[in-house]
Amino acid sequence: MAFLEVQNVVKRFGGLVAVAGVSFEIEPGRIVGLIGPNGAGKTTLFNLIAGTFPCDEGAIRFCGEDLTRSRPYHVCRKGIARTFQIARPFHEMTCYENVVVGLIGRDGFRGETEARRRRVEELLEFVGLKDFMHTEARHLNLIQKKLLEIARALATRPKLVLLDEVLGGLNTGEILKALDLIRAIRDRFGVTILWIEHVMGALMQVVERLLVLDRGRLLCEGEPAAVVKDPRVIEAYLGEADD
Amino acid sequence: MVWKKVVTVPVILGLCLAGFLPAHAAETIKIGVVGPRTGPAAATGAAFEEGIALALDVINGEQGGVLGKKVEVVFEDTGGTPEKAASGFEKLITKDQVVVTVGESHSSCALAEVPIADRYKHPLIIAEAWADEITAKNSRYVFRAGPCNSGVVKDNLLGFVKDYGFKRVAIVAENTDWGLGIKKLAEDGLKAMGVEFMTVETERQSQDHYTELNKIAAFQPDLVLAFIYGFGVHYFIAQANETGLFPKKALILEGAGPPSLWPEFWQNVGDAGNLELFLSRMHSKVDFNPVSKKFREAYTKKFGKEPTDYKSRSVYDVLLIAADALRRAGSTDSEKVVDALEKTNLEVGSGVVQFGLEKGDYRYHQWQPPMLIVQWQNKEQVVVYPMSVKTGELKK
Amino acid sequence: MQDLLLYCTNGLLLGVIYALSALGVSLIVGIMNVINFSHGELYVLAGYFSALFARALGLPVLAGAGLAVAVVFLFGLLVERTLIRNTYGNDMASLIITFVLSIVLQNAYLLIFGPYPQKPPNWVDGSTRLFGLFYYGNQRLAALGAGAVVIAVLFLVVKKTWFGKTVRAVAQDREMAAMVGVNPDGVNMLSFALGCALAAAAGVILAPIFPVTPTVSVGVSLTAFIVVVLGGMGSLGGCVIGGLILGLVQNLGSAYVSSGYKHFFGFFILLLVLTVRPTGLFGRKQL
Amino acid sequence: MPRRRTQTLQLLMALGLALFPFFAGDYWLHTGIICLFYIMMASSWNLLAGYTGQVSFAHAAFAGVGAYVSGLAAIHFHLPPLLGALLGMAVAAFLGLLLGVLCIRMGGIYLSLTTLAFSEMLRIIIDNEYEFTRGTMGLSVPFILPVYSKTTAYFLMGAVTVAVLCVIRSIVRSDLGTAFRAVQNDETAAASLGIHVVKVRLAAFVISSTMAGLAGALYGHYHQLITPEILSLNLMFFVLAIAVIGGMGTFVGPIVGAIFLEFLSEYIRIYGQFHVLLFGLIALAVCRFAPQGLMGLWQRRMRALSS
Repeated sequence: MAFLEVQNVVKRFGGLVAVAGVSFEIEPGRIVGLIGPNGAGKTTLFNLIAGTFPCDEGAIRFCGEDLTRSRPYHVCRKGIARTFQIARPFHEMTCYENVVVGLIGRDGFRGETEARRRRVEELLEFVGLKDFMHTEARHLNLIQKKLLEIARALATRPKLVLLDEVLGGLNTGEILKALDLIRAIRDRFGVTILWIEHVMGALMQVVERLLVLDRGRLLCEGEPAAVVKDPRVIEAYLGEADD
Repeated sequence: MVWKKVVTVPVILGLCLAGFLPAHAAETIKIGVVGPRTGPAAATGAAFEEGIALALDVINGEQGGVLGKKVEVVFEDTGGTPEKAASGFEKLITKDQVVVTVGESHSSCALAEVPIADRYKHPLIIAEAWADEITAKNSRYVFRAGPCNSGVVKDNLLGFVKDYGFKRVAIVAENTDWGLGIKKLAEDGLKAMGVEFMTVETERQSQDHYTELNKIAAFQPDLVLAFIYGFGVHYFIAQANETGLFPKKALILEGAGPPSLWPEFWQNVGDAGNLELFLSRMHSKVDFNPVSKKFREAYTKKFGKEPTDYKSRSVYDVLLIAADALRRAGSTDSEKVVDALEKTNLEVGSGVVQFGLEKGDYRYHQWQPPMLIVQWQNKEQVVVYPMSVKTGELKK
Repeated sequence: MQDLLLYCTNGLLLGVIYALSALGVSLIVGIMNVINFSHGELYVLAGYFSALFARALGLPVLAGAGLAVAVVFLFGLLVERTLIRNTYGNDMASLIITFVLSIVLQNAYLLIFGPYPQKPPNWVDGSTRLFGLFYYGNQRLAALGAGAVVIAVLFLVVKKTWFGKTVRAVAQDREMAAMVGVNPDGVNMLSFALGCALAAAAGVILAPIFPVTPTVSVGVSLTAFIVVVLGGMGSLGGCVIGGLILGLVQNLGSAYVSSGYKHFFGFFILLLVLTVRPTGLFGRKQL
Repeated sequence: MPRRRTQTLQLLMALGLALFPFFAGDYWLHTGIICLFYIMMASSWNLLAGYTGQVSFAHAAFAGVGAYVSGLAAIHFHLPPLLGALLGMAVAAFLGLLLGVLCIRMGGIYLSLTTLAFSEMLRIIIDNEYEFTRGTMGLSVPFILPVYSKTTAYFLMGAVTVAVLCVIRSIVRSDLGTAFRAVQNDETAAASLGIHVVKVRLAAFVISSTMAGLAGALYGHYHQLITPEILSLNLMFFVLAIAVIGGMGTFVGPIVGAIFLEFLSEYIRIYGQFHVLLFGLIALAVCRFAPQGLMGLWQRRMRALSS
């Protein structure tokens, strides 16, 4: 039984085929990178896994359960959490409340308890937003919003987290901290990570496997070092550079 | 910042409190008028205002006021909706402290006002709300010196149908309390007379009556009784003309009255208005008595035109009745005013008013004025019914 | 049988009129995702202006009508710039603001024009016998013709012209359109005003048959919403079909069921369609 | 504001409200009762529109459902008005659930238009089923209490209003309230965190419809007259304007808005027909320049003062 199994999924928007039959598997406890040029269908693939869009064809199985037709809330309760390419915190709510949404989404409406308060504080401390606990999310900067999304996603006690571009716009020091954080997510919470990223250099330091998507298809997958040397991958990226 | 609050808070509080304080001792006697000044029937409100001005000239002028004081009228808008009417009427009683209230031209509003008149034991004289139920409730405090549906149907419409020998009558009625109420009475009357008839209901707000007209045309009537109040009847007449029903095949008798007198009538119906019939309480060539003559002269003098909407005189009449009752009661005490009203025997523009005193049905506290059926003939009003006062022949 | 023919004819003819009065809503919702609640008020405004220009200024009826549409177009530009622009992306804010605007306009008309109906002169008089069966007012037939022309012109503009292509580009993807050099703000302003002008066109065409009062606007807006939802938001073709369906249903319903329930049937069909097919009969997207 | 001062203020307000009937005349008492009705209506609409971002135009219609069900039950089955109000509330809840199931998954503009259609259908039925509902003439119903007394009615309405407000407050502060706001802020993000968006919205819709039904039933019995006017867009506009002017999405906003508008409308009553125009203009200005309403302005001011 595979942990996450994506089987030949297809997604079309009108005439455009965004994802054209992608299959792969992920083992638990790994940090897996997902790369590819712009418009390769990476975020669409995330949306299919998370249930935001229904697949036109194919199947998605997670821990032996079929999630192909599942709605996003159901996918989440099964243990897949995500962040968004453009951060989408609940702007009019405080950081604390943002994290609480993740908790009640997973556990139901159980009311505020001391244990829950501690857990929220822990999560915010983990991503380094403890000082902003009672700040409304719209007052945060871009990086902080991304961090808040991660804390919120972790609050749902996921087995798999889908990270969509966490490093964009960060300077070198910040990137190093973020990489530590991502490692810590896996090590401390035992969460598997599937991670879309454009900042290749940083990505390579952390991931243990790479998937490369191009024009809706899986170009290749494997060890990061091997993948980046693959001529098809180089061509895909060079092709993009030519545009 | 603090000094600002120190000033503003007492000012606001003071303003609020000022509103709660009861009105100080009255130097005038206040009479309330209820009627639609806004909404679809706002034209009636305008007619009421003319009638009020003329009545006040008489009451405060030649009659020298009431109980040694001048009379002041407070005109409250009902918007033609019962809720607004009820709260406005209650406001007249509790806030303005009027001693008697007159007016109204919507049955629904009047019916909402009856329980309030009862609750506050406040005399209410209805001028132009026709539903039988208003007086049929037999409230001690509610009077009507105006037409009621039963009176209109029995005394006028059925007589008209019979005397002119119409054979097939179509009834079109708006689906409101008034429309459906008077429709029922007309149906019963026609059935009793053995005249063939059919009925179509319509929406008051509707601007398109082709479907209803098609149904009516299929029946091939020679008279259409239209119980639609407001502009709807204008559209109905114009479209009846377009579809070739009126006046070629059948005449239309509009059972509400004033809409055929409103200034927009000719704009909306165009030439199709010719030969249309309608109910009215007033006609320039028919003077019932010296009071109606005086009203017409005063109106022409004050407004520089002939009175058109008869509801100006309806409210004029009830104001005179109220002033007369206050004088005879010798006090503003409502019980005494009601007693005085019950003994009313006063000549007003529509005739000599005497309220029915026998409890049991709608005739209690009701006085039915004589009604006319008028036909537009080349934009002239010709009275064609009752036969005794007609000023011309009915044209088909 | 003759009756049925008559009700159907009447229904179809009214259907074109309904489609005409819904075009403005359809265009605006299609491009901007904004439901213009004050649609009916703009319709009424144009009706007032056309009556005013024809009667007070003595302009020929059609010139007065054209001028009225132009004035409402300008008014539409103004409304978009001052009220709608900063609500983009928030459907509910634009809904609330146009709803409030509709109430404000209704009451402003009451203050300015009074509660009385205003009617521009008829373009043509008399009536014509159709199929040798029944009479139909000539003004209605003229309105029908004018309505058909407006619908046809709008289709041509949207499908064939540069403006139409730009507008459709914006409607499909605002960011992409902005990248290729289209100014979405300008397009929005123009399309909102165009939607208003379509409401106005309906107003001036229909005011001679159904004179305008401050309160008829509610009925106009409601009818337009039914038509737009029936046809599918933003689909102009659906809008025409929706209008025809509504016309037929209303006429057959009020003929064979109850004329008091005339307007009920439209709402009922709306609920029915939404239950079965939430995006309307021809909806291309869900808002 | 310091906690002490807030408490003192609340105490003073409660005292003022309790003593209100004893120094206000009949007329202002009446205004106060109407004001309580509007507070209930606007607060419950705000729970839906302000906290979950769904603009329903059927709120007045649900008040109408409550009023008519309770009124008809009182007339035909001699049900005491207070029990009738519960029945009206239940029927409003049930209809709210039906309508909600039908239109909530479409959301957004579809919801607004469907609720609009629903309220018009209801109005047409009431107009037409004249024999049963008394149509536009209105249904005369018994007073809310066995004996007519404005003061008692005021206290009854006041108690119910306070109860409704407490329920709203506890919902807003509960996890459900957090879910409401999450759904309003970003439904995609909320769904990705395991929130069942449709269920949460449906809950808001049903709760607010139920409260409208209760408010409507009490209002009808207080007036002793129920007319289709209660279902009209006019009342809907008034409720919406109160929430918008007071401040949507805040607890105090609708209360402040209701008091402000109701008393303003009494002060400018002499201008009769123009007060709706004035409200409209105020609401428009608030929408445009202060989308957070009076409460937003106040909070901004307090923040400016404290910093």
